[in-house]
Amino acid sequence: MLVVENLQVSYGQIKALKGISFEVPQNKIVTLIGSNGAGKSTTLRSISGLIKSQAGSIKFNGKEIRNLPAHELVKLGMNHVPEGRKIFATLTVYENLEMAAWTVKNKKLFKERVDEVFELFPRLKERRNQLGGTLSGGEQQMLAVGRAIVTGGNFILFDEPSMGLSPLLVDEIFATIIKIRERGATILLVEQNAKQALEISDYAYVLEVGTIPFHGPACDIAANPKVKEAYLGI
Amino acid sequence: MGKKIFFISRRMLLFVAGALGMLLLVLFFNATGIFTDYIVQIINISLINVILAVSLNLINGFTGQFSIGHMGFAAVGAYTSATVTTLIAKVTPRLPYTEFININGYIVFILALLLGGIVAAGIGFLIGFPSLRLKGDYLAIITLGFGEIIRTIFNNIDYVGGPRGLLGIPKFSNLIMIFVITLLSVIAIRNLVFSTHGRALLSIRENELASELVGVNTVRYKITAFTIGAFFAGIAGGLQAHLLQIAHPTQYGFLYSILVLIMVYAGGMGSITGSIIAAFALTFLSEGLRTALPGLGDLMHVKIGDEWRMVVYSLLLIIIMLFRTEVLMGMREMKLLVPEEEEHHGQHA
Amino acid sequence: MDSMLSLEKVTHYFGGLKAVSNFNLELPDGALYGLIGPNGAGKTTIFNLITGIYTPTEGSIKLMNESIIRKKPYQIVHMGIARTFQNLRIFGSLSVLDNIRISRHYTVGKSKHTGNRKHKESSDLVQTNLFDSFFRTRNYLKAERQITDEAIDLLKLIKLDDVMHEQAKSLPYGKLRKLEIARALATHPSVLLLDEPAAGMNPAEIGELMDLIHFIRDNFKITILLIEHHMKVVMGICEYIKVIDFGETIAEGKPVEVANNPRVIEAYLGKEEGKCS
Amino acid sequence: MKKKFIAVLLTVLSVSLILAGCSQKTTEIKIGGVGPVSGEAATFGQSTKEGYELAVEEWNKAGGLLGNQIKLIFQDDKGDPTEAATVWTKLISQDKVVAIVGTVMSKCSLAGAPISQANKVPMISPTSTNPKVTEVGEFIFRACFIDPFQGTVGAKFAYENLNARTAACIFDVGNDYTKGLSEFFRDKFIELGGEIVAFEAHATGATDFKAQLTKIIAAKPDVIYISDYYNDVALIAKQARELGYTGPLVGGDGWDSPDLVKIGGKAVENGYFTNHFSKDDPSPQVQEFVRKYEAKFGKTPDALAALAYDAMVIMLDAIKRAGSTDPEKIRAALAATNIQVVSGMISFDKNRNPIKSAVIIAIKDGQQVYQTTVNP
Amino acid sequence: MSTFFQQLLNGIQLGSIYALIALGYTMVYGIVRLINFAHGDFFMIGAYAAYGLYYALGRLFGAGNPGANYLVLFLLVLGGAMLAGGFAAVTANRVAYKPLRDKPRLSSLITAIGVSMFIEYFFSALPAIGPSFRGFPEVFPKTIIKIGTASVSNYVIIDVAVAATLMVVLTLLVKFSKVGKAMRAVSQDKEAAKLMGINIETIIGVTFLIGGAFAGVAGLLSGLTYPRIFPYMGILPGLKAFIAAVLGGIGNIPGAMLGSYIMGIAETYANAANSLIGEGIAFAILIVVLLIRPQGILGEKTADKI
Repeated sequence: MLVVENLQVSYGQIKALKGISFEVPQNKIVTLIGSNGAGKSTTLRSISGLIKSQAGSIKFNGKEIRNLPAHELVKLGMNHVPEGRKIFATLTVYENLEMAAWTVKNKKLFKERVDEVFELFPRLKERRNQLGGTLSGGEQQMLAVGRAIVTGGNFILFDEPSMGLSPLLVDEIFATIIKIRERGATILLVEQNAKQALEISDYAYVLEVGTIPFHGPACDIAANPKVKEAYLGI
Repeated sequence: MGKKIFFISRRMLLFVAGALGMLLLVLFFNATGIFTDYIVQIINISLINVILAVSLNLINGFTGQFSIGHMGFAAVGAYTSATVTTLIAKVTPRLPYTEFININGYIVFILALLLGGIVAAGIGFLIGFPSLRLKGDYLAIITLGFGEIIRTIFNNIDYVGGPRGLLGIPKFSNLIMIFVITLLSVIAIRNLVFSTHGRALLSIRENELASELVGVNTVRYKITAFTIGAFFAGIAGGLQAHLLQIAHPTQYGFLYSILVLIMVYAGGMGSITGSIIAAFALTFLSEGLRTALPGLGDLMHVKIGDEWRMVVYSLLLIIIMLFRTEVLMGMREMKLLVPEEEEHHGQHA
Repeated sequence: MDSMLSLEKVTHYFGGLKAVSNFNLELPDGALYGLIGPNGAGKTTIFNLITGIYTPTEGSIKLMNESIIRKKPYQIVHMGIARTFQNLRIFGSLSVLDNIRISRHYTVGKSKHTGNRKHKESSDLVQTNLFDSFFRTRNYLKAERQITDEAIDLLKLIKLDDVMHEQAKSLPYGKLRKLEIARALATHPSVLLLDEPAAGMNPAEIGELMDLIHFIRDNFKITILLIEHHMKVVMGICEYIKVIDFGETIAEGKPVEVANNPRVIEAYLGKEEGKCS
Repeated sequence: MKKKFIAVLLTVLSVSLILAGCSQKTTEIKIGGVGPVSGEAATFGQSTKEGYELAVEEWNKAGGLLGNQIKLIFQDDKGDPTEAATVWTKLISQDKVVAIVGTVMSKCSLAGAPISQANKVPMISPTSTNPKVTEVGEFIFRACFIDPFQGTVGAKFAYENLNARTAACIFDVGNDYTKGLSEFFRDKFIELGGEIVAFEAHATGATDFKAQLTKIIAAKPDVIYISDYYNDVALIAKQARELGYTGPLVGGDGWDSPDLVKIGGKAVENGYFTNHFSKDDPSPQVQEFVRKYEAKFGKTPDALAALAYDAMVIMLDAIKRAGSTDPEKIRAALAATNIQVVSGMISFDKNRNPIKSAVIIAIKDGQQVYQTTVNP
Repeated sequence: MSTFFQQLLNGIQLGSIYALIALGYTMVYGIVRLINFAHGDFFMIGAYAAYGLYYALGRLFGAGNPGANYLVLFLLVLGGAMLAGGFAAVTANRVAYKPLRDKPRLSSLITAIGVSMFIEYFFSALPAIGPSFRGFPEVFPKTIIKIGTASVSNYVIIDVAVAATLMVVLTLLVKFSKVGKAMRAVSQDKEAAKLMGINIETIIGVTFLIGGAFAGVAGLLSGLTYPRIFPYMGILPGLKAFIAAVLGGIGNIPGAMLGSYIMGIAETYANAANSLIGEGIAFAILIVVLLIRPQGILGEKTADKI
């Protein structure tokens, strides 16, 4: 579904991605793991059009999408749940969902999806008129995921969905990701919490300072001592 | 060089010599009639603008603060120095003020200028305080407000003429005087910028928090930048008042402060060389259009009146901004302004 | 052994949110301490409290038995605490050398500062003031040369002297991290706080970094407190580790003890559910 | 390096452009004209420029000056003293004009006058009322009244003809002309035995004067003296009427513009102002001027246009009488001026201020009506 | 006491006009963090458009007395002023600000100053407009109403009513419409907005359009109330409105309204108390407020993440 080849991104003179290649097959969960600053977020951001890449190719359903503006990609069905959640703090929960439905012109469809979100996260329903900024970290993450559901893309990029959440919440978020996959979506997941990410993923790529030294099925990677050593540190 | 307290490097000597050479050249051209008094006048105004731009650059470009009320300081300097000289001119009417060589007059003038600078520095010191609490646009607005308040105050002091302006100021400013003072101001600011204190200012611009956390007293240095910037603006104001022989509240309004800001920006934030070039270029451009536009009109057989001059000027400004954002010098300096010992080490390496 | 830096019952609120709760820390002289915990656990907040960016709601912070609460950040630096940042805060458009020279700045123009008891040479610096700068007096040049020489020496020690004339922002990431450490060192600290020094480094660079940290501790005889995500670094170099989560200490001890603490493993590394095994 | 090159190129270009202006023809007599045609005072500069142009065109049609055609070199001073000083040096040193007519704002004339004086280039300002302007030296003249005269005449008129015993003033705090008028009005009015019940200022460029007017009206003056220019006068009058004031309004020559009634409408009825001339004056000079001006520019002239025209004519006449372009001779001729221009019979006193009578004009049914003439 | 009431009315009227200008300033700042110095000139353009349209319509409907239905005429002129102001703002955004979006903020600021200068000098130089003052027509016949000792013209009511209506409309728009929510979303987090599929340039354009249209209306109202227009008329009200916006907390819509009324009323009372220094009062208030509350009255503090 998504094929990335030799993607290169630089910030000024600093090369953040030095030509990485990977692919995400239909209806799979693929995870990119790696330490802080390895270029995980940069990868997601260049795929979803938030930053410009200098070279390479990104094919989405066979179409070259490299350096298309982000809002166009949303129309093509790509959703990006960004790092730090990026909830609109002065918009209510419901309004946040409305914004997520910017490209959804069908009102009925929107209603259905909102109901779906509220079913998935009853906490959000309780707080539907509360401002985004007043939610707790976990609720914000739920909202961020909820927004992706409302937008209804079939390809979702998750950037560190577990960051700053208590273990219980992390479980909940990961469970949701699996549910979203079950609904037919394809997922590219970026995580620091490698163990759990690997558990729910089908395939994994390890990112290390702008390169991918190795990759493989998630279980293999989890078992790979080199990963443990380089990434987990013990 | 033994026990000398001051150290003047060879490069600085070269810079001063070069500058003085240019001065002599201008004087020579003026004497032979190649440069009319008009050109000299534009040079005078450009030089004053150089002081204004370089001193604003110290605050905005080097320290990263955002002041847009710079002419307020110039007003303080102009009014203070001019009040002193006009007063002295009144009580000692026999001092031949208008003569070319007039040692007594010049001593009075220079002391008055310094006084103007010091009073302006005092105001700058006060205006520096909001910079401790406010950043960016908010600081800009406060400085704008202070500038306007200063103007309003002068407008209401009848002793200095109120809206009539302060009149009868002796004409002490001439090319040589302005040139020398501009040169000294530029050297002083350059010395400051290329010093440990200057690096402290730069570090505030680069990252205020990091600056504080490597031990720079950012509070003190921000106020210092405002104070020194104001001092030189005050000197420039004094020079201008003694050139035009009038100080008028409307000369120190918001629009003029903005023009200085444009010079700083166009030349490159954090480049003394850039400010110098931009002050000259923009002053000459605005005057050049006076001649160029009617000439262009003749070519096209249409009459282009003087009212179009500022239209073209502002249009050029927009075009420059759109197509050249790191205008002119960026942050670089011409070699002569970089101390030898800093050539490789310095921030402009 | 005396305690170099001590935090007692430090609590800090952001609005109603408790970011740090009842936090205690005793840093012995010359220690190499690690502070770990998941993202958002409050580690950086502790650094901000120590360096005076925030004032704790409750509790005391003492450097060599002198309270540093309510001191300005720059004063705390002068007293001997230096730090680096999680997100680099380099003076990007200045040269590498200037980045260092700025740190040496505080010794200039100050007639009296608390100074550092171990680094007497800092107070031997020639004092200069604005006047000296304006007129480039001999006194000034002497001081300037001293600052520059010291800065170059430091860069040589840290092995950044080959790039000292480069504009800082043009350096590769790993070197920027090093530069930030060097810049902190240039203030002649007694205590050095490192906020995720290994973030964004590749394994080779990380190895170098670990050596560097050891080297710094031994060579400069300073106390180091380090926040790090990279367990290899933490486990590899720290003598003692404190683990916090949600503002509270959940475990502490020697690396091996901490690494095997189930609470730590769960909080920090995530729960293992065992789909793969 | 490219940037530096561009910068140098720009500078060189500008310098050469300026230098290019040096080439000159000799069959013309060059007269400098100065006024603000850009910036906030542009509207005054526009009228002034038109006044100059009309006079020069007329003289050129009539055969020019001393056998040569007159070339008017008009320059914009933007209402900025710095620009004025530059313009003066340009006209004198670059364009080599024999005389300068200008400029509008006193602050600009004051920046230009010392340069004229030092270079001995005769200058006449059409409208700068600040007494200091001509005090700069013997080469500096003006074509308008100075502040004290008009203020005094206005006060006398209000006290004697309108029988006002209490008066209020409103003026522009940032404009020396309007402030001066109000101050002299106040002093004279008090001297005559009247009482000033309110003396209010407003900011330059303000459009809302209700705060001041409310205060003025509460003080119940018999007359309000508005020393502003017509555009402000119209607004002030409107707002005063809105706030319920019905009494007379008095002002100075700044009122004289066809736009006063256009903007002010009924509000300026029962208004009186002192002026240099009345455009309804049947005298041939006035009628001729109004007709020609209307023909050329398609609008009725205001006081600024008339004074600019007069100033130019006075200067041209002096050069003609001097019979040469020698500055000293022109100066002497100027000092001996005695001609009939649009604003009356003009001669200069020893301070080079015009000795001329003022007229008082009333506004009735949207028309300017000549009331009376007051001699100095 | 009676003058106190009269001055209050005066202040409210002035505040209403400031508010319409300040809203545009604040909205644009909120969304692109640009102090749009040319905003005051959109106000001027609105006034000229209304002026031109009025006479054009007058010619259409018969000279001198353009139609009997003042309300229709007023609404037409109002529409014209809004369109002109909005169009000018959108054009300035497209031509001068958009290309600089990723550049340092100061370059757009300087460009905005350039745009402002250009519009003013250009209008002044244009023979069809020229630098002269023009009288603004009385679109409505003016009547004076006496309330006790205070007297009020129907224009005061029109000003306040139009401003209030527009402010209510804007508030509703921003609060409830999808575009309004998108405006809030974009001003808060451009990146997240992009990820929702919002074309932020469109939203920025809409913001300029609304801001410019409001400035245009303010131009018309100002023309009606203070019937004198000229190319430089936007500078001072623009500056004052800008200060009002900062006072209320720049980027904050209710703040701009509040700040404007505070400015209008404070300025009126200050002028009444001592007209000589009344001019400086706006700045004095501003400085005092900002020193006490740097983010403005209703502004929110933005924390710098360390």
